[in-house]
Amino acid sequence: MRELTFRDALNEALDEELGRDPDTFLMGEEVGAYNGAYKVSRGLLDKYGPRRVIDSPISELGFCGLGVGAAMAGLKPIIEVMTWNFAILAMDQIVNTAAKMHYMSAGELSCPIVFRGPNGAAHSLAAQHSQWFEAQYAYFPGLKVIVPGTPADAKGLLKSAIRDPDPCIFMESETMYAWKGMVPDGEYTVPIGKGEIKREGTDCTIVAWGKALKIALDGAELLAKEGISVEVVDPRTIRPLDEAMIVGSVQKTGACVVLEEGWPYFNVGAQISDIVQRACFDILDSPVIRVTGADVPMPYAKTLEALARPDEHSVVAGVKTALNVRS
Amino acid sequence: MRELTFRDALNEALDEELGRDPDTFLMGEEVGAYNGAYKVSRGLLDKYGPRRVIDSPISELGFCGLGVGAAMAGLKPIIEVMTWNFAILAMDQIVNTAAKMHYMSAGELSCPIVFRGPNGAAHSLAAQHSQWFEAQYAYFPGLKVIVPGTPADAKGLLKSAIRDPDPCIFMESETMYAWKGMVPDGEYTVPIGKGEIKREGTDCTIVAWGKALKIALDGAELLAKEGISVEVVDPRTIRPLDEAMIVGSVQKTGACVVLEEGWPYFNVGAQISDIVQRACFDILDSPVIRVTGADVPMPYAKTLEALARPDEHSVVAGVKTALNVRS
Amino acid sequence: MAKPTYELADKLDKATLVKMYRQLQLMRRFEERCAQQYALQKIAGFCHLYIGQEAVAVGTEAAINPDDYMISAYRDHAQILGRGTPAGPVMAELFGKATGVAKGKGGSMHLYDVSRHFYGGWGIVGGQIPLALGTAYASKYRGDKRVTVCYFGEAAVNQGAFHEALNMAALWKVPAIFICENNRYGMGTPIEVSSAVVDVYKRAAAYDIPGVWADGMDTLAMYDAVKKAADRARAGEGPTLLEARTYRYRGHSMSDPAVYRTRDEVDTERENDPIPKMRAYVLAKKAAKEKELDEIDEAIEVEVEESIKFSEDSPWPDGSELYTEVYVDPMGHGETK
Amino acid sequence: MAKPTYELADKLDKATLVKMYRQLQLMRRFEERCAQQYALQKIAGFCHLYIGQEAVAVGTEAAINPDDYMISAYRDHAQILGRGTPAGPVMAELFGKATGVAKGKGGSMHLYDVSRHFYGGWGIVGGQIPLALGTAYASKYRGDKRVTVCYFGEAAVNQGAFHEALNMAALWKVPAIFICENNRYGMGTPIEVSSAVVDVYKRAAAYDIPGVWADGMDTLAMYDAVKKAADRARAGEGPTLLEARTYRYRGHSMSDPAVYRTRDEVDTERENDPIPKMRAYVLAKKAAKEKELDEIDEAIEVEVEESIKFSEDSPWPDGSELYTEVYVDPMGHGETK
Ligand SMILES: Cc1ncc(C[n+]2csc(CCOP(=O)(O)OP(=O)(O)O)c2C)c(N)n1
Ligand SMILES: Cc1ncc(C[n+]2csc(CCOP(=O)(O)OP(=O)(O)O)c2C)c(N)n1
Ligand SMILES: [Mg+2]
Ligand SMILES: [Mg+2]
Repeated sequence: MRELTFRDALNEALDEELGRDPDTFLMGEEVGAYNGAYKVSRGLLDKYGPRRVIDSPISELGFCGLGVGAAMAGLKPIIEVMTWNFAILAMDQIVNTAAKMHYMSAGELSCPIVFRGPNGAAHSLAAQHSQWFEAQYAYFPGLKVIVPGTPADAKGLLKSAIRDPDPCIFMESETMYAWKGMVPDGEYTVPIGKGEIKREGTDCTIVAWGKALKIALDGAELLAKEGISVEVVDPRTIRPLDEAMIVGSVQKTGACVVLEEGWPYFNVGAQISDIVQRACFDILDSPVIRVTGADVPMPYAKTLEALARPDEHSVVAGVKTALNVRS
Repeated sequence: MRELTFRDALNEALDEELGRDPDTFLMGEEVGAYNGAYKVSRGLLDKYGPRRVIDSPISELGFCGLGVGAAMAGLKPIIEVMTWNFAILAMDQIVNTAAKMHYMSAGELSCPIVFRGPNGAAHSLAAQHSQWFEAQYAYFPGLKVIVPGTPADAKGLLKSAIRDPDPCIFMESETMYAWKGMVPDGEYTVPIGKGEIKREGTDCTIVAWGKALKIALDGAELLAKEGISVEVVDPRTIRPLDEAMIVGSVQKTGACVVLEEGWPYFNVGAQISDIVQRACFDILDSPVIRVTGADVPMPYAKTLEALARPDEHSVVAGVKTALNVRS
Repeated sequence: MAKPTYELADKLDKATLVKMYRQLQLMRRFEERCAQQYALQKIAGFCHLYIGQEAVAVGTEAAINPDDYMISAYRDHAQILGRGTPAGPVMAELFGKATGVAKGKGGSMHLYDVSRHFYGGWGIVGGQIPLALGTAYASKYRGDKRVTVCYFGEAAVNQGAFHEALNMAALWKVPAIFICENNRYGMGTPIEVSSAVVDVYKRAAAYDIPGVWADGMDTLAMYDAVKKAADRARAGEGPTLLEARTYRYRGHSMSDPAVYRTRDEVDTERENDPIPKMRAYVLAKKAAKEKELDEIDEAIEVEVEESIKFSEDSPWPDGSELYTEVYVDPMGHGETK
Repeated sequence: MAKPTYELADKLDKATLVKMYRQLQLMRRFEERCAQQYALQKIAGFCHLYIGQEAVAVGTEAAINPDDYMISAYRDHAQILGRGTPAGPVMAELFGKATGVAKGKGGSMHLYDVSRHFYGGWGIVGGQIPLALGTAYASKYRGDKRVTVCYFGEAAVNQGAFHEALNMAALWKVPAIFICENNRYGMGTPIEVSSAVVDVYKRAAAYDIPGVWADGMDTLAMYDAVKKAADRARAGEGPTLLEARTYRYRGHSMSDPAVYRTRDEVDTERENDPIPKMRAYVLAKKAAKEKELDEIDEAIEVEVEESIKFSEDSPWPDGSELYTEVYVDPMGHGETK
């Protein structure tokens, strides 16, 4: 085990997979000479050359479509979107083409491609640059949606996504790139579709993924000091979703809070809440509680932005509501 | 009251509002000379001329953006998207620009625009032409999402949407255009954000909107024959959602089924289920049940397509599950 | 009728000329029967006929290699037949039967035959253009000397996808031929109403690639134009934008009565029909006798009739097909890795 | 230094010339302080400086009317100042304060001043181009004789939005001037790496509209070019694609060290700086004396200093602002109707 930043863990995954499979290539804006807008691809152009690491024009629809076509032809493209906010321009190629070709062609075609880049709000980037897209893609059958919360998961899941035969949406975070965590030495992958219990507990389950995982764990710490034992479960992939793990944990704790950094309606948390309320109806002592960001476009001002985001204290409040404990 | 098709009800709304406000104009593919791909704009070019009714190139991102810019300049554009499947190409202008400008500019700008067109699956149109987008847009604060289920609501809500000062997503249905219903005579509007109980009942609430409303009502008929009294509530608008009406009905019936024609995950039904399980936790005798389409891209073959859609029998089964009644 | 001359097509051997005539007839007869079967409700949904445009598909097919990539839009019946896919599985797909090229899951707009390098069959206007950029990019990446032919209509040129794809295709000199089938209408909209530039080939200037036009009602003129573009692409000199000036005799789709154009306009175009033109050339070249061509015509009637019978007799897809082929590895647990 | 001559700018009156000089200085000094305040973490997020490109904004402003529409991307500080919005509220917006032009909700990339017809301030590359088509369309619809100026970078030209918007702008002859500020880089990518055509103005051929280029380092050359395009647009003759060849001295944004270009390259460009050029012209034209210009320079230092003080002293937005202005009519119940 070594301590690595999220950025370096992703960089290792890209490096190893580019080295492993000559059919893989990395394409996106600034991924080459600039070493990546967020430096995730640092050094890869030097190491693999311009055939394998390609700087694209600012043409999201075009180069995402290029990737889909190349995947259809048997290559394994890794397409970096500078952020998922911009990838909206390419959504047609992702949901109308990549997600559907295997089915529409009854297996004649398949689309082994990864679209990856940062998702969610960083800091002071305002409304157009601070959005969450997990649910937007997870909605569509044919896609897989992966949102790692630790450097180790990021590396192992990105390697799995690159090897996966289906189109994978891989969501990172500007803020997390600099975060550190222990990463196994040597070759390993983390399976898509399998969640992990990140902290064991007995009183309440918190479901959280991606950047929110840290908020959940911080909240769990605070609650532990008050004698409340929280289990933090991380689905890691949103589609396919590890429902068994989530339900299993709630069966054990009897209470559930779903944490989400983004907007409160029609999001991932709503789906998880729906699953839990049905699967755990008989054992829940209180309804599933959701902790989310505010239902507003993200404001620029630091003070307002802080009010728009959930933090560990929101988590504490949510868990206490779920447990009917006075705050 | 007169009996009108959905198509004619929409046509009346467009005609009346184009007549009422000279700042409104209708733009889209084939809306003029062709009288609309689905004939919703029949006769409007003749009546209002090419300044008010404009045939656009097949440039969804461009003409939706044109509408947003014109709205920003104070006009009241009505943009027809031939279907919402194609509007994915314009999603950037709708969610990154229209939905956010009022907030980002702290009120300096506003965007009084309507994007309207058919949503969901018609028949035998296969995967790229058979998709549901309510949740995709309702997710974003700044947008209003309207999905009428009757000709009367369609006319009244479209008129409200055209007069509304915010960006409205108005979703119709190819299949429903020919459906008939009673429509009030003379001038009227239906308020955005207010649902309606479409059938009163005592045993179980079914939440349904748009095309699924008819399926819910048909299911309710079948159940009535078995002595099960179902209340069918139609939110009519998905954002803002009339939570009070839905919750009020479930408080009364004690059971809830959410019907949705589209895909089962990360959809509108999940959000409604989440709201109900929390608001009605103490009175629900069984979990919220969801009835949806299959989690697959829509197949072309009639036989497979039939299997992918929920029908009145799926509704009956869903309600019986909610009521713990043997089928 | 004075026999026109063609720089390259005049060098085609007799067998090829006869084969091209045969393809024209097959496409035409096949789709005439599609129209009939649609009326009989054996074919459902959207059904876009190619009738009138066959010279484009046939001239192109003769000018490229069987293993070159071909990608098209929803008006794709004739093009997949041109690749050599048997009529039976194509018709069966339109019927939605299990024996169709996509087991009935794709339908008229979504035909595929990877063994013959036909990659669809796409329904979003302009959406296939970036895909073609991708297959051409793959050829360049592999150095496999294959060329990609991408078909799209003149109205698709107003999609951002066209612009983004052509810029990258030119920038990276990928081996692609972008064939714009300018049949003058996008649904009911004439090109003059939708495009600031009606000479589509002129848009090539924005990407600094060759922009040329050819008579899309003349099979051999198409052959000449595509052959040049293909040679250029194969030689690594990059893409070409080729405008094929053609015409569709029928409405946009089976549900379009096409009242937006005059009977006269259609009749005038019909006089320019590619099939008699090709037939005359074949005879003038002594590539075949009248009688042989008549036999071909009859053989095709039978072939198409059989494709319908085959489709009629084929089973519907099994219900279990609903959930198959959504993913290659559904759980994503990596069993396939 | 031989005084250059300008077809139209040479006719500008002295007051205007002095005002233009003043604007150049204001933009330059304002942004130099932005850089400093960013380093002091008074300004957060992305901050894109315009330093080096001021001739474009100033030449354009002088060539259009105050009530013409102006729409830009995220590199928008100088342009809104050019419209006449006071430095205080602009700087305050960058600070995220309640006194900012958008009450702190928009920030550096999203500046607006409708009273002065500045419509933003947009963050999605190319996204503002269809918006500009829309405001120009509105002018045509109303016959209000206003022109829309749309700014975008040379890399934005590869967005589908550019293509779709220009086709419609040309088709419908809307009164718009599409000004591509070609500063040769999109973030770290030189235009040669991203565009098949490096002479941006040539892309106008795809829409059959005038495509011209002008020296974007020369305020008066910009004036001439924009004036011609504006007159054309106002006369109902349609849009122009104007390539302004310019250069940004700083990195793409405050977080970009710009290691992708040589010190030499930057120094060479700096020698071509628009401010001394304008100063020399003003003096040569005897529009002002050295002393007067020096006084202007000092006045601007004060003005910018005050804008910082104003921002410092301004309150943060009230917490209640979080939920305001999401909708004009939040419940949508039509109370406003
Ligand atoms: C993005 C998108 N917008 C609209 C449609 C609906 N539509 C299908 S075909 C068509 C016309 C296309 O015309 P053209 O590109 O000239 O091709 P043709 O049909 O003439 O072969 C339209 C508007 C679509 N399928 N996709
Ligand atoms: C659609 C989209 N893709 C990517 C980005 C990230 N980005 C912001 S500015 C920029 C470079 C734009 O360059 P150019 O258009 O030349 O304008 P300049 O910054 O040089 O003024 C990029 C890639 C974005 N904001 N939007
Ligand atoms: Mg056409
Ligand atoms: Mg630039």
